[in-house]
Amino acid sequence: MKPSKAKTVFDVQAIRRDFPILGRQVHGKPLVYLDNAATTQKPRAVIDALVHYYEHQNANIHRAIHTLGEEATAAYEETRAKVSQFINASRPESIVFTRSATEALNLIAYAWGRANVKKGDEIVLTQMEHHSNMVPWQRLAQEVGATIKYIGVSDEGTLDLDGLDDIITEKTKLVSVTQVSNAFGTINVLDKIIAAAHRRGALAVVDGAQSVPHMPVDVQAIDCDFLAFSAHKMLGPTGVGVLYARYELLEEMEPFQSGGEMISRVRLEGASWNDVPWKFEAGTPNIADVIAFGAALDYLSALGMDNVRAHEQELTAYALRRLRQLEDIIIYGPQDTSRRGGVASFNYPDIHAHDVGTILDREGVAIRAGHHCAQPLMRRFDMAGTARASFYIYNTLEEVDALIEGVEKARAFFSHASG
Amino acid sequence: MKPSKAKTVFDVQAIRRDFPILGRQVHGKPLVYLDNAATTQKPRAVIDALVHYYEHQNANIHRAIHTLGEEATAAYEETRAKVSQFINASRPESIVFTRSATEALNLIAYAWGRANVKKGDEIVLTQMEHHSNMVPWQRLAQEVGATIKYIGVSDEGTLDLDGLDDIITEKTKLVSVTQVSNAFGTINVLDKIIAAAHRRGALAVVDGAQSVPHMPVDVQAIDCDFLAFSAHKMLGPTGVGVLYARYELLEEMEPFQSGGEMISRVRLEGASWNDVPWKFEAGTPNIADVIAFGAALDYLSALGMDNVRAHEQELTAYALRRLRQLEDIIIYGPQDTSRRGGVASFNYPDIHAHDVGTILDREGVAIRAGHHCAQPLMRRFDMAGTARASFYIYNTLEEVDALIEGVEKARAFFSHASG
Amino acid sequence: MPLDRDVELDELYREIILDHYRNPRNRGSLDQPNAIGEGDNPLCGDEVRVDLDIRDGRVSDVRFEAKGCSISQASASMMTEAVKGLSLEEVDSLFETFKGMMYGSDEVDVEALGDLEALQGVRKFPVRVKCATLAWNTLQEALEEFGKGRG
Amino acid sequence: MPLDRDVELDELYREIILDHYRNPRNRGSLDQPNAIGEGDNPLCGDEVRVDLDIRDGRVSDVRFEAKGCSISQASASMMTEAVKGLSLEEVDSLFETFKGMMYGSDEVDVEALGDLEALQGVRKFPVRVKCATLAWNTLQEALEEFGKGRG
Ligand SMILES: Cc1ncc(COP(=O)(O)O)c(C=O)c1O
Ligand SMILES: Cc1ncc(COP(=O)(O)O)c(C=O)c1O
Repeated sequence: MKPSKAKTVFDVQAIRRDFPILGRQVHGKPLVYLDNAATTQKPRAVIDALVHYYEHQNANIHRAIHTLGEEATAAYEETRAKVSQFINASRPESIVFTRSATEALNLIAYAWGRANVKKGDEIVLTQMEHHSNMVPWQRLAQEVGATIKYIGVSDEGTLDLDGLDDIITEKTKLVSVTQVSNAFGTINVLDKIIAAAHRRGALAVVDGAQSVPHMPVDVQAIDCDFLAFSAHKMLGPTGVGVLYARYELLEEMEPFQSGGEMISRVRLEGASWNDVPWKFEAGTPNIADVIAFGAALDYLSALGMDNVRAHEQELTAYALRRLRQLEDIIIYGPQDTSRRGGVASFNYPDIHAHDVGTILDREGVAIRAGHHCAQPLMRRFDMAGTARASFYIYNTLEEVDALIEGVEKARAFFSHASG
Repeated sequence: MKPSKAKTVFDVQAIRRDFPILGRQVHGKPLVYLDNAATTQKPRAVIDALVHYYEHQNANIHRAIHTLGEEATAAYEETRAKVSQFINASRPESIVFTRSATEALNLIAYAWGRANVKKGDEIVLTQMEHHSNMVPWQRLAQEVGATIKYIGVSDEGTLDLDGLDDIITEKTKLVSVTQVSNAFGTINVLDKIIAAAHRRGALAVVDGAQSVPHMPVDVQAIDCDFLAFSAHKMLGPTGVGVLYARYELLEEMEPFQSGGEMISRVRLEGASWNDVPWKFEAGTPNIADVIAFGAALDYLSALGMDNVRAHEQELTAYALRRLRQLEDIIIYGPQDTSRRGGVASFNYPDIHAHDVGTILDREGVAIRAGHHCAQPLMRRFDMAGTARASFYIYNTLEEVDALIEGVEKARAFFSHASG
Repeated sequence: MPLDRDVELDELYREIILDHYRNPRNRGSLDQPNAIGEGDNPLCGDEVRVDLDIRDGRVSDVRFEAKGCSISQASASMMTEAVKGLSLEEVDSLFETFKGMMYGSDEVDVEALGDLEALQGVRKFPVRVKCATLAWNTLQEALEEFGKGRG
Repeated sequence: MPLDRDVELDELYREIILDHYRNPRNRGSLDQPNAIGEGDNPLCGDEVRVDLDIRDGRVSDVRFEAKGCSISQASASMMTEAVKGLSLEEVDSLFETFKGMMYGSDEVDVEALGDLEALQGVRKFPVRVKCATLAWNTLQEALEEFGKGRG
């Protein structure tokens, strides 16, 4: 079967040339990187931004009176403004830099949760959450004596919103939901859930780790109170996460971590806090990587997030079509690509995902195999894990073909070996 | 006055060539970077390690079945082993990567402090702590109803250990002390304090942010229970901190943040934890920067930390000698360089440190001016801040001369302008 | 050292600024202020306190205390001279004009600023802008508190 | 596809391993085990449970249940065959030899390992080594617990 001739929405070959790692070979084969939901590769512009920073501007920020410090501070704050624009926040001060989406979620659980969730209160999650949007709430609930309720998942891998009114109730203090499932790719429709939360006076947290990198996300349109995501999943460096929060919430909240940068006055008897958002950025931040993240945002903005989404949708549709033709294979999540991000999650009943992953790796094809940090979802489907290919802007239809060939090889390997 | 002819312990000119930023000009003058206590510059080897990682190995770690992930995981864990060796920890599993020294201290306060410090207990700090080693304990104390006691500071800027037995008592649960003052450079003699803490059954935390980068530090010899420091202050990238802890303590402690990577099993009802140290590294870590930090450690190890210390001591002695010759100047901290790190902190009574800083910046000389995140120490000396020059391996005696010339210019400027 | 002069630096430290720094006007406190502002710059530790006596919608008296650099002290001193006697609306509009100058807006009528115009040179030194605006922000907070008290 | 064969892959998935994977020996549970181990590999979700009946210092019977990849299941199956009938000291020493092989020590007497030797190929696949050692680590924990119970 030949790759579809449909022209993709942008020039993928030109994009590929911006990513040095794509020239790499693995086991003598060209790298086919299909593990983008775990982390994406970085364009030259992001790598160059890091190098430029360390070769020309490196200094500690916010308190420096010298030129390097001044330049570094301006560049760091410029990324804050870019992030704010990227998700259409109403002001840059709504953006807090953390290490990762995980830390952003923990920050909410510690700084907002500890102060606002009490014994007998309820927190609502879904059965498809990533551990990072589940365990912090479980620990919070256990600590204060609150209860967690879960929105269930249908056999199709979508949220089961029947009975939402029994789940989100007067007792609900907080609802936290992923916008896109990292395990299956399901795109969740958030408006009903967020409206239900707000109707009950609860806050709405959105885990945007798999949505912000892949589609246009507008925090004002979604109407969420918090949004968390990670730079490394959207062309940026490792070590940078974003917490968006409504400004007034940040003003009310006590700090999470404390130390340098986040204080106003410190006396032996106690301290007072700096303004929002710096109040939440204790210690020397990850200056270089925040600045380089700005280059990643520029790169994505230049492509246009609508185009990113369209490209992934095309790849996903093609991948699902080809996978469906394989005998015995099980594919998880909605088949309709308008309700699905750039993720293809599948299994053979008699071949473990790890074994598929190892054989694909020998072909240069990098996928993820396992529970994808979503063990409760795996249990819901009574399995230990799946094989997951996930796409990004630099992937091609030919790479999908390589994936399919590799999967066929795994299948053949196991039957040949058994023959 | 000519720079002393004393040959320094290593070839500083060769070292300088490894640091691309040192070729930079500021306001038309060569950069003289003397703000190393805030953050240090990065050698080519560290920048190259970042570029190499992003061009060849970038992948998420610990759960990948593919080659990139395997290589990235191995490289990440290799840095852990290097850190462990660098501070002579008994095993790599004693090393937890955080964002910064600040986060390492917060981790202790949250994960150990919340569980072990109770109403009526006491925490002992010193008056010279950085805010990062003060505010987390103040908040902990306030939350649980504990009391903070401070070891005082003498006029010379050293710790006042008389009466230590009245400060560290049966009630003391934890003593946290900086090994080197970032504001004055004072090297604190820790053995008495740590022995007193242990005698009373309290734990000893050492803030190594200003010691580990500048001198040999051996956690087993110091006999501390925790040690915190930051990669960016020792040639490494921003966004990486280290928490060293006795392995048994890490085993007993509950996690700090939670989410991906740090779990063993997750069910809807709750979760169990991964092994130490991964239990404390929730979410995707700052992979690239941890790996590049390994290159920084290699660089320092090749120089030898004894030599680093000797070089800084030579620069400091020369700087103090020249500063003392300036009329009216006040120098803080011990004059004896065997008791002082590579920091020269000073003031003119009638010129504010900011004004000195601005004038030096026009000469290309970057120093820090202000409270150095040590407001309580500044208050102890009844001042708003100091001008601080801090040295590292690439600084030269000629750069000290440039500092002195700049300071003289500031002085002349203000008297000329007033004339 | 005339050949060596740094023009931007001279613009930052204009003679009038250094004069206010050395000989601050209206330094001290009022016995019975009816509005007080306290401000600090967390990034460098500058601190300022402004005491106001407001009568009939005008600043009838004002004093300041400040710890900080030449720019923040001079700015505070110049501010007290500039606002004394002004109506609260006039103070507001003067602050707007001043901010306009400090943040580089082109449409500012610097003539209206009188001596304050001397602080223009600070614009070239972005980290010092906060030093120049600290006293003004503190004044504004005091006036807001005062407004609430009456409102 | 004989020309296309990947030697290292064939070494990983030796025929005997695939046979144990498809036809696991000693799979199931014991009615009255006196030692039980449960282990998981947090990184990939593999899970294993080992039931033991220890009598007179020997493994008199053993069963396992496992969810996981071919390597972890085959390794568990081969392990049960290898340890059945051995004294606890012999189990210990076999595990040491096995670990020696998996972590690439040169001094290992692979002869002593019998069928287990087939797992050698896993060494070339570092991420899979944990799959191969999971059952063994679980066994060891069960024996330690057993030891404590008696100690
Ligand atoms: C849906 C979702 N939430 C949260 C996370 C956590 O992101 P990070 O590991 O960058 O903190 C991930 C990453 O795998 C994810 O896919
Ligand atoms: C003594 C001391 N402790 C802690 C810190 C905090 O380090 P970081 O900002 O890297 O967290 C610093 C840095 O200025 C320091 O000098």
